[in-house]
Amino acid sequence: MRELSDFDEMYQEVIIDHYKNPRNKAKLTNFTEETLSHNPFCGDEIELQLLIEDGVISNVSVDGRGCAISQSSGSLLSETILGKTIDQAKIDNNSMRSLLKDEDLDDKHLDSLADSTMIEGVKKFPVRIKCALLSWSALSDILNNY
Amino acid sequence: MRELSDFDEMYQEVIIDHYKNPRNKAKLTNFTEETLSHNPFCGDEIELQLLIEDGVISNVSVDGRGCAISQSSGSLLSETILGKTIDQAKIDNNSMRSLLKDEDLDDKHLDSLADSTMIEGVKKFPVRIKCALLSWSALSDILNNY
Amino acid sequence: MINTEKIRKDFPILGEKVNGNDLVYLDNAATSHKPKEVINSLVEYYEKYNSNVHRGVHALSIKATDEFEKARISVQKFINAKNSNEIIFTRNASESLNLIAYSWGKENIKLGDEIFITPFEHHSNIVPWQMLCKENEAILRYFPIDNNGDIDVDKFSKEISNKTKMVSITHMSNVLGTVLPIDKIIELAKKYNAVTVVDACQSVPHMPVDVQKIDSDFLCFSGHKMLGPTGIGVLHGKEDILNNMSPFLYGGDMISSVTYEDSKWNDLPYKFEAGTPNIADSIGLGTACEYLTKVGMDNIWKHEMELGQYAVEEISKLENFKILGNKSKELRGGVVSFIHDSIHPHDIGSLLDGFGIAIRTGHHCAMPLVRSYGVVAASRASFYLYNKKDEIDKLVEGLKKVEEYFK
Amino acid sequence: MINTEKIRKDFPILGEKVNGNDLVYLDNAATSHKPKEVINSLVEYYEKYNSNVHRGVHALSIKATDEFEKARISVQKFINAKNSNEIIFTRNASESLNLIAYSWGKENIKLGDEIFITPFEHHSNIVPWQMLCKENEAILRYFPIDNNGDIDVDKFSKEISNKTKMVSITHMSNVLGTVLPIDKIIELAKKYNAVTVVDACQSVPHMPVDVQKIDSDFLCFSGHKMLGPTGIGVLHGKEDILNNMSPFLYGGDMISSVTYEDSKWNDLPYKFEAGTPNIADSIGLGTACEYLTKVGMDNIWKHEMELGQYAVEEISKLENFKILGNKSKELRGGVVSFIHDSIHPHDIGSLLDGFGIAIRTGHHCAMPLVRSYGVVAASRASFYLYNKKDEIDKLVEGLKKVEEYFK
Ligand SMILES: Cc1ncc(COP(=O)(O)O)c(C=O)c1O
Ligand SMILES: Cc1ncc(COP(=O)(O)O)c(C=O)c1O
Repeated sequence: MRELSDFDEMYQEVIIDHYKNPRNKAKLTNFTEETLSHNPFCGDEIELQLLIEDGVISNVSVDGRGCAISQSSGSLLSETILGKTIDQAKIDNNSMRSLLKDEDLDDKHLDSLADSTMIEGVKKFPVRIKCALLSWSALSDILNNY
Repeated sequence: MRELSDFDEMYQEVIIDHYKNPRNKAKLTNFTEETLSHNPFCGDEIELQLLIEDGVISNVSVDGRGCAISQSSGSLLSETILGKTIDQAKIDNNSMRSLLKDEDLDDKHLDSLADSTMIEGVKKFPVRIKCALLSWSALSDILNNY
Repeated sequence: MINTEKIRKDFPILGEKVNGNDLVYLDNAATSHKPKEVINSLVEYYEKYNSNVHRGVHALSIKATDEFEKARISVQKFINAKNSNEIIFTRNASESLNLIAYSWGKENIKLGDEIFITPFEHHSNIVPWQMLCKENEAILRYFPIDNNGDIDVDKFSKEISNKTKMVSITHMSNVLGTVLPIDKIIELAKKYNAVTVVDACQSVPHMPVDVQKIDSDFLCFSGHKMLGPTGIGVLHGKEDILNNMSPFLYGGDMISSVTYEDSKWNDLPYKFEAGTPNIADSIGLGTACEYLTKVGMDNIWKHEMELGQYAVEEISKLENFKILGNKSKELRGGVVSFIHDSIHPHDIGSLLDGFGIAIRTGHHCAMPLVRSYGVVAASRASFYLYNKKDEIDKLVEGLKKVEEYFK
Repeated sequence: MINTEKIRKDFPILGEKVNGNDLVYLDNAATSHKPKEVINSLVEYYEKYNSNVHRGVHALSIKATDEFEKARISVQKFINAKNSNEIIFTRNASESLNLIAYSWGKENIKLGDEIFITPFEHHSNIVPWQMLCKENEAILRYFPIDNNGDIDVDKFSKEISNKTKMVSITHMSNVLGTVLPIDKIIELAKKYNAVTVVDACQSVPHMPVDVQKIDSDFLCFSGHKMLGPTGIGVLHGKEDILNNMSPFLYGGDMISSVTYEDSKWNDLPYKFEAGTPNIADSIGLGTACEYLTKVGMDNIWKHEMELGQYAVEEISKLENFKILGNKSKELRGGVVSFIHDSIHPHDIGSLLDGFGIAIRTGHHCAMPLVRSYGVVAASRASFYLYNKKDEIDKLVEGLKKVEEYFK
């Protein structure tokens, strides 16, 4: 029998905090990339703006509407990638997907993801993995052009 | 267990005779009505021509392609209706349908159908009733205009 | 009244455990469960008389054809259609609506014509008309809404005109549970000779529906929402209108003859049923109609109105939850959507699932409507003949725990 | 080789009696029977995890979605498609072909363009193209035939041209059992950039089919002919072509977003799957694919070629019967059509049914082809993995009795 406490792994304190107090939410006036990611089956949205200068993500904004998982994941993503090079952001993106697929990741990769690893608890709730990846898919959309 | 002899009721001698030697098959050059009836599920066809003069069917031709039942029924029909008035042909048409639905029919109606009653054996083989009625449907098509 | 406990025994799935809890299934507007009778009718078909229909002289084919056509008559009787050839089997209501748009719409909707739909529609009753209007340069208009968020029929009566060629409306909203005043709307439409379409996905399964009384030109619904199998839907159309329409899909069964150059169409209903039909599931749907009739559609509707009203009352007592749509009793069936001040529906849904409670969360394929309430998603509980009040109590208990959890 | 006796035990219907005789089912080209596994997978779905798919966060919906998508992957593997999103679930092959005609055809076939089909086609692969050509003022052409009644590829290579925009061919004739030289035809079509469609209704169920090897642009088949349930079919299309096509049916699931004014489409395969899918039967089809793979498509094909050849030989021995089509061994699967000098196929069919033998009689939805043999109807015996030689012996015995009877 599932207990409410089983959900604590998915809804970590950090997650709830990011959901209630999203970081880097303010729209940018100065940005080079912008994309909207959207889950057609549930309606959740993530709008991602990046300012990319000399191959570095020098500013980021994540805004959206949706569940605690998709929105906190977006907020966490913004902290993870801010200041990173394109290449490192690509590595983070792959790491994130590996993490949620339960593949092995070494410390270097985990460290680089920083607090974004806290979303890992959704693995027990596979249907919510899509929520966790919504913002990362937005990032892929942009990085695929680099 | 079904025996070959069970089929004798459907394939009466008269039926087989009319199938092998169809009556009134020759196309008319002088006719007032013509119609083609067709069973889309099996491809059987009946072409019916009537010469109607003063409300009487004074000549008839039935031609077609198909199974022993549909073709013999057409041949029998031609004998049944030849020389009849429109009204009597309409009554025969209804009688025929009643007969195959196993409804009660009095002798007057049965007599008027003449040998066409021999097709009654198909009642045991419901899927073949459509075959038996193909020519009668052609007749309906024409009589409905009267 | 109906005997819920007895009915529940007919539905094998209701004995399932979910996450260690008894299943509380409140997602009936998405799809309903199936009684043993319906499941057995599929098994019987496949184990005893599986065969292709309509063209066989052998015993299996004859039996399959008989049962298939009997199922059509069961459906005909269930909605009191005039003739069984007015019942077209489709895959689902979405296909039924597309059939109308493709076959009736493309030929009859002209430049500048208007089609009216309501803001309450499911995507399946929006997008086909959007596309038809784009292709034929017609105008898609929405019914006006009054201050309560209900359809404003008076205002509509001033907006409808001779330009209005079609009016397509849902009988009951799959989000709000509101029953629409289709009688008045159809009466108005007739005045202007507009063809009427009723999306009966949420009505035919839940209340008595009589197409001759409603007098709709077309009416569509899905089998899977009314105890039937997945993969089977119905289009009802008036015979003379269907007869004047071109076919939609082409192939086996729907033709009367084919030459290398040309083809002739078969009669109704086959003209609209191309290829091997979904024989087993048609038979299953027939069985479902008979099951529902046995229980009684009047009884079912009363039962669901009661559940709906009870759910509205109980959820309204929760401070931070808000019910979407009109709360009035007469206008509402067993569908209740709600939102929370701050907790997102998915999070609510996930936690409730932990307690074995199945609700639907999201846009319910009615994005424009849900968005009109200022949200992208809502939670929805929807009931059927086998639901009972204590399941609503469990739902409300669950919602309280969810709120506690996210405090 | 395959163990027919063991296989027969998996098919409950094969134990049925017909008119007091053991059922001898030789109507597999019309539809096949279903093994217990397939029937059970339907029952399990309805009794354990029935739910709507794709939009649910509750356990049943998650499980239903998982199994539905697993079924798609089973189908993908069965025909070795590159990607599971190339597998579109339809109702049947007829709908798959119509989808191509409506969605790809209407946009890409222009005035004066040519579409080639063969004289061997089923109505479902004729009529959609007749209608498309009428609407778009294109020309429907038929492959030339050589003196043996086979497709004349050499001659075709001189008739195909840059005007040829599409070539749609059956992989195996449902009347003659002939396997068409689709490799050569597709190679030729590619030279002229014509889009290729393969009607694989009679091949995918019976022989190993690899869509990447065939390299067809589209390929269609029906689940009910390959041990799967009725109501489910498949369209395979190459990803880039499908991506460039407009949707066909509009509604739930196939959209990505809807506003009152406009809609955006979902990704493949959902773009082509409007409304609630036929969830149970998709899962059933997946199970059928796995069953067939377990037996081995190579084994099945060998078995059927043998049965086909045996039937041709045995029926040829009967003086007044004539086999339709090419008798050569390599080109023929387990489908044998024949006519009698004077006895009509329906009469043959009725009498055989009396002995429990189910064959199909009529035009087999291929009127032009059957008529080209100077008849409106033929008798057809068609085999599958569970048929055995002694059933063919019974057929031949039956035919002798029929002849005796009508003497
Ligand atoms: C070669 C061929 N094409 C198309 C079809 C049509 O299949 P369905 O009726 O399942 O759509 C059939 C089956 O009758 C067939 O044999
Ligand atoms: C009101 C309404 N219309 C249309 C549909 C579409 O039904 P289906 O998905 O069975 O085609 C639904 C079900 O989701 C509905 O609730």
